[in-house]
Amino acid sequence: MPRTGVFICHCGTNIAGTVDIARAIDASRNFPGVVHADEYRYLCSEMGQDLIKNAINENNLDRVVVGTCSPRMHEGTFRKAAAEAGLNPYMLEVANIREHCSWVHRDIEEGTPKAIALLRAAAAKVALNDPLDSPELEVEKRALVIGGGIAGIQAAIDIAEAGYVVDVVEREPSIGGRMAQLEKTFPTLDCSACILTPKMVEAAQHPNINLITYSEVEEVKGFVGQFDVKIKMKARSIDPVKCTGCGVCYEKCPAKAPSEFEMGMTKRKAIYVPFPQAVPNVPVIDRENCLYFKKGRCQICAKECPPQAVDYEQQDQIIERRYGAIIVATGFDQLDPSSYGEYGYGQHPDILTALEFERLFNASGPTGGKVVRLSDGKPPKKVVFIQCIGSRDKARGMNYCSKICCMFTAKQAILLKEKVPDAKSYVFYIDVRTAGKGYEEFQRRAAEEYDVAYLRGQVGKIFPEGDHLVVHGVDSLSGKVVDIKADMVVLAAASIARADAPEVGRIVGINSDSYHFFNEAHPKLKPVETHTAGVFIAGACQAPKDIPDTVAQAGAAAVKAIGLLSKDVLKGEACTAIVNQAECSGCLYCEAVCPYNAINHIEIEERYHEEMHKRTVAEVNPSLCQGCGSCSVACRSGSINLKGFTNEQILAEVDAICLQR
Amino acid sequence: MAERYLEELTKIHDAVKQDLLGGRINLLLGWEKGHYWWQSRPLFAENEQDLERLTWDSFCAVNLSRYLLEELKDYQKIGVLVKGCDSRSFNRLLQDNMVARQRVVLYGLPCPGMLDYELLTATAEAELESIAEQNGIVVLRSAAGEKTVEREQLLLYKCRDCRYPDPVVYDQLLLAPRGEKEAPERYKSVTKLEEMPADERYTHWEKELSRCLRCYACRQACPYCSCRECFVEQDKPRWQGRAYQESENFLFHLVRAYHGAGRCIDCGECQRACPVNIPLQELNRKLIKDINELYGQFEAGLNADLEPPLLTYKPDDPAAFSEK
Amino acid sequence: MSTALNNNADGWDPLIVAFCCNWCSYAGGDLAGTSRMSYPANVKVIRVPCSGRLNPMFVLRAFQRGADGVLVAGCHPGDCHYSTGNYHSRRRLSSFKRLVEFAGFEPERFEVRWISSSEGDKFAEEMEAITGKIKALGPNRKMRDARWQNVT
Amino acid sequence: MATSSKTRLVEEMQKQSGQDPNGCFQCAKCSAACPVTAAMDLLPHQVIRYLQLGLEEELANSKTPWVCASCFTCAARCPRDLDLARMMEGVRLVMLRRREGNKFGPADLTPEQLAKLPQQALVSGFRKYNK
Repeated sequence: MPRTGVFICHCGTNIAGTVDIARAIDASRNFPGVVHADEYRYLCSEMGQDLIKNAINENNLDRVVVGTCSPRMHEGTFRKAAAEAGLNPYMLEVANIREHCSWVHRDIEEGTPKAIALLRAAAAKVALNDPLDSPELEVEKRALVIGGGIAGIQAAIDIAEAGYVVDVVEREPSIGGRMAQLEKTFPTLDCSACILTPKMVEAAQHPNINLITYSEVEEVKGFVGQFDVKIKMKARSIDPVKCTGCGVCYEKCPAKAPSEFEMGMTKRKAIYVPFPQAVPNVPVIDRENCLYFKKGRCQICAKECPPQAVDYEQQDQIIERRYGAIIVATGFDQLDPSSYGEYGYGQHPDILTALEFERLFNASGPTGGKVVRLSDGKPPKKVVFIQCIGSRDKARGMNYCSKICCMFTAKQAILLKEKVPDAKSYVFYIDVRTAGKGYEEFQRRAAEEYDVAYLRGQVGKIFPEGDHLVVHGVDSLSGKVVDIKADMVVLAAASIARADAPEVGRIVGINSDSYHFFNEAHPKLKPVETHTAGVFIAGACQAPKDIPDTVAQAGAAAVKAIGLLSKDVLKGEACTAIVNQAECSGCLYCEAVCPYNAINHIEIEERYHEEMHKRTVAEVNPSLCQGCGSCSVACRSGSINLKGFTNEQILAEVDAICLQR
Repeated sequence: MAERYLEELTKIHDAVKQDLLGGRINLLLGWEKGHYWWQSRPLFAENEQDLERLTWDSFCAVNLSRYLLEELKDYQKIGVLVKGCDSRSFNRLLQDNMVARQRVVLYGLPCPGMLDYELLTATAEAELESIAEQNGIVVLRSAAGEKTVEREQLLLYKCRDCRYPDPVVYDQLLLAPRGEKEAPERYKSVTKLEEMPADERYTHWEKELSRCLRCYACRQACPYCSCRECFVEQDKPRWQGRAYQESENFLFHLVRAYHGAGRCIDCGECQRACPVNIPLQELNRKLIKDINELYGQFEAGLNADLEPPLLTYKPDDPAAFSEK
Repeated sequence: MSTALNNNADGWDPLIVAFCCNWCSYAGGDLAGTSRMSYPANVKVIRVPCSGRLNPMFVLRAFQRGADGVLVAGCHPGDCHYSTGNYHSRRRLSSFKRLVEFAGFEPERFEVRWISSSEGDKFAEEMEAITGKIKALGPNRKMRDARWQNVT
Repeated sequence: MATSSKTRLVEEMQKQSGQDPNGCFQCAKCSAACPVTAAMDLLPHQVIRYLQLGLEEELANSKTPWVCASCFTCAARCPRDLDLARMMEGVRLVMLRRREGNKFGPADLTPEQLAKLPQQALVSGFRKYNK
């Protein structure tokens, strides 16, 4: 039989004004299992807590009900007090007789019976309470950052500065990501490389940062504090210790392939660094295009390499490491506009995507920094920019706004004017969106100082006519159809999730929205957390965003990771789900509804007809379970229950509230 | 005696005999004649001798897939004869992880619909001696003479609005497929009940459920009732009161039906098994109808890879509450 | 109705059980209190972590034991503390609500509301509204366990 | 749903075409894609704008719905998945019915005419001239 003590707080007159405390105490004495009842003016005060502690000891109480303010207010206080008196803190229940009773009901006659009902329900529940423990788990003090773009670099530097070791896994041979491809950044027109390269170097030289480039994460197991990760290091064919980065190898290499970094607009060698400022400055051999790997002959690079760093025998390697926290910063792709037949992308060399056009400004780009037409090498005098290619397009593209195009278009139009002073830009737009510090001013400068003509409307057709491209569009504000004889067309193609984002999400265990951007745990309050504890997201893998937002988010993700790593052990949720495996039939509906991947299945052995049989049942990982209880409802036989809110407890509360009015 | 589909039976017999003797299966779940000529009960055939009792006629209504739950504990590999509904039951069990696909060989039998003995006698208006079937016509023979009735008129309730007479999953299809059917009257009774005022509807169910003996035959026959311990028998917590009274009868039947929400394949075995003829299928069909209306067309058991609607959601799902 | 109940409609005051999720609706109830709003004492709240924890069997139990109305309140869809709990409960409780109505319950007897932690006013209004609706309907006798009829 | 402020013309057009003009955000892609804008007094996107604003009279006086060739290029290009060609047809139907009313019905035709005229012509005629 339980030995329950009931303690009712007056809260000055806050409760006592509307609840007849004496009547409530009398009623409480008659609840099943209640052996002691007392009252106090302010139960949350030190004296009040002492009253509870003493009563626990004097009356040998094994569970406690407090009739006080909301459990959201002082449940923690009273649990601590109970624990100090030697009880398990979860052997206490709160009857909310202030916010849910005395404050919302008018008088003693209304408030008293309701308070008694709430106290009776709490007493009925506490009679079924079991001692609970929060699971404890050790934290591996090392972080993994997936993706070496500006988001990953920033997050890694922040974590490293806080004193924790961090590994950055980058798929490409160099870190830098999309930002490395940019010439200038809006709205300040900073040179992108000038602000990014120092960060790349800092990341490379930081004693707490390990760059693992040309590598991919293959498997993530475990959970917050203890993720066990397999990383595949693709064979680079170069010994990075010996390599000095002199570049002789790629100067001499005879085999060529389209350069990924230059969006295929120019060629690189089969042995290459993607761009001059690459970090690490160690080439890779692209084995698909290397003559030696293809035909078994050549080996010029090996012969020419002064420190003899080329190693054709190198194999892919698997690194297995444990991490406490993971930051996913895998970035974005640009939509391929060739499916939009009306723009003729891919059919004419002077119809470019914005990212391709960006490369024309870069001194190491395909044109050596000269803004010229790829068709005839002449500088373009009329350039038409078209916005929302595949953005805001629910019929053929993405329903969302890509957020950055209005700004990078203004930037490119300004840069164009600076490189080709007699050039004229036209921008076809639907709406100009410039929310951001200094953004509106920047876009207005493009229109007012750089003579960029903004046409509100869209383009229906582009076709070549002689040397030109005729852009047939409409200016909806004047209501006129316009034909512009352009020299070049730049398409602001939508920013989209990486093609392999679903795969990355599956490996890491985070979910995505319908566009395959990773989902944050809460759209407002948990913008960098995910539903998997210990995994955070940063940058454009979450949604299209510009560099300032990306860097801010990376910092936020880093802080969350640092907060996690700074703990030696993690205290998990005590009220977690638990499976009665003898009853579980193994249908795993619980697994299907769990938002935290906290439910797995295991095989157990059972004796049946003198033989051992294997059977699948569900199992909860209490470190991952957050205690929502959705699984317990998906289970028809009640074989999975939620500690602290068990089926028995809730039914007992229902009974207690209903039985007597 | 009822007419046996001799030609079809021979085909079935030959196919399963080969597998049973050849060791591809250790047990065949089929049907054999029961005590009366109008009963066909499950057959558990381990050998050639057992197989001689195999039957296939218009009374093979019993859903055999459900028996896998027990038999798989004793036999490594089991062959099952499956009609359309039995095959969808099998998918139900498969999706609920109750059976291992590789341990079961399914012999598909496109089904003409099974006959309802009570309906036969009621139509004959005398004690039946035998029936004969030809081309969709049934000849009822009784002391009162012969009576000829269209076969469609004599089907079991569960077969009348069957949409999938053909097995949807099988290893071997033994008979010619019959194709999908329309079931325009499937929700007729549900709609009729929906149109009643609430109190009248309650009185209707009060009357129907008052007959319930709580024998749980509906549960035993049901392919979605596969829990190791049903809520009605649990003590901790005691969901279901033991008392034999209206309140508890309602609780049982509402929860039984609710546990099939998005999972019930509408095979009607619950209702067929009910000894007091409670129209249980209407409760199940109500849930199917609503889920289809609210969350899109879904037929449980058609495809074991499609998640049951109550295990998933869409962010913009509609709701049935007075506030949307 | 075959079950005659002792409590006549004169001295009758409805009992309404409200299951509230801890993070939104229960907190909304707290805010109603902090803001000193008022609503009828007929409503008694049971705290659950999430509306996704709400097993329909809890609702039926309340009706069996004499509740005249049952309300489930959770976070607005999209705002669930556990991200997907109320999406699941929306489907579960929608089909369940239709089922209990099919069994003969008046639609007002069982309702679901989305109330955020900032909607103290909505919490109070909804409690007022459901109490009014249940009062208009009268005592619930459907599915009520005959053995509890003498309870005062 | 908020109560609709749509005019009769728009409501009827919407009933006929199944297209809601409020889905349009006026990017004017339809106008850019349309091959017959040269012959129009209102550009296609302006027709939708007028529908959004309920400018019935102005629409009634416009040539555009009658110039529309129903080539469906606008529908193929629309990023909002709207079918302007259907809307145009809806506008034409509503206008015709208003203007012509119950001009003639099956009873106005002789059995010989009914037998002789192609079915398509009959259906199309009744759609336009019989409410």
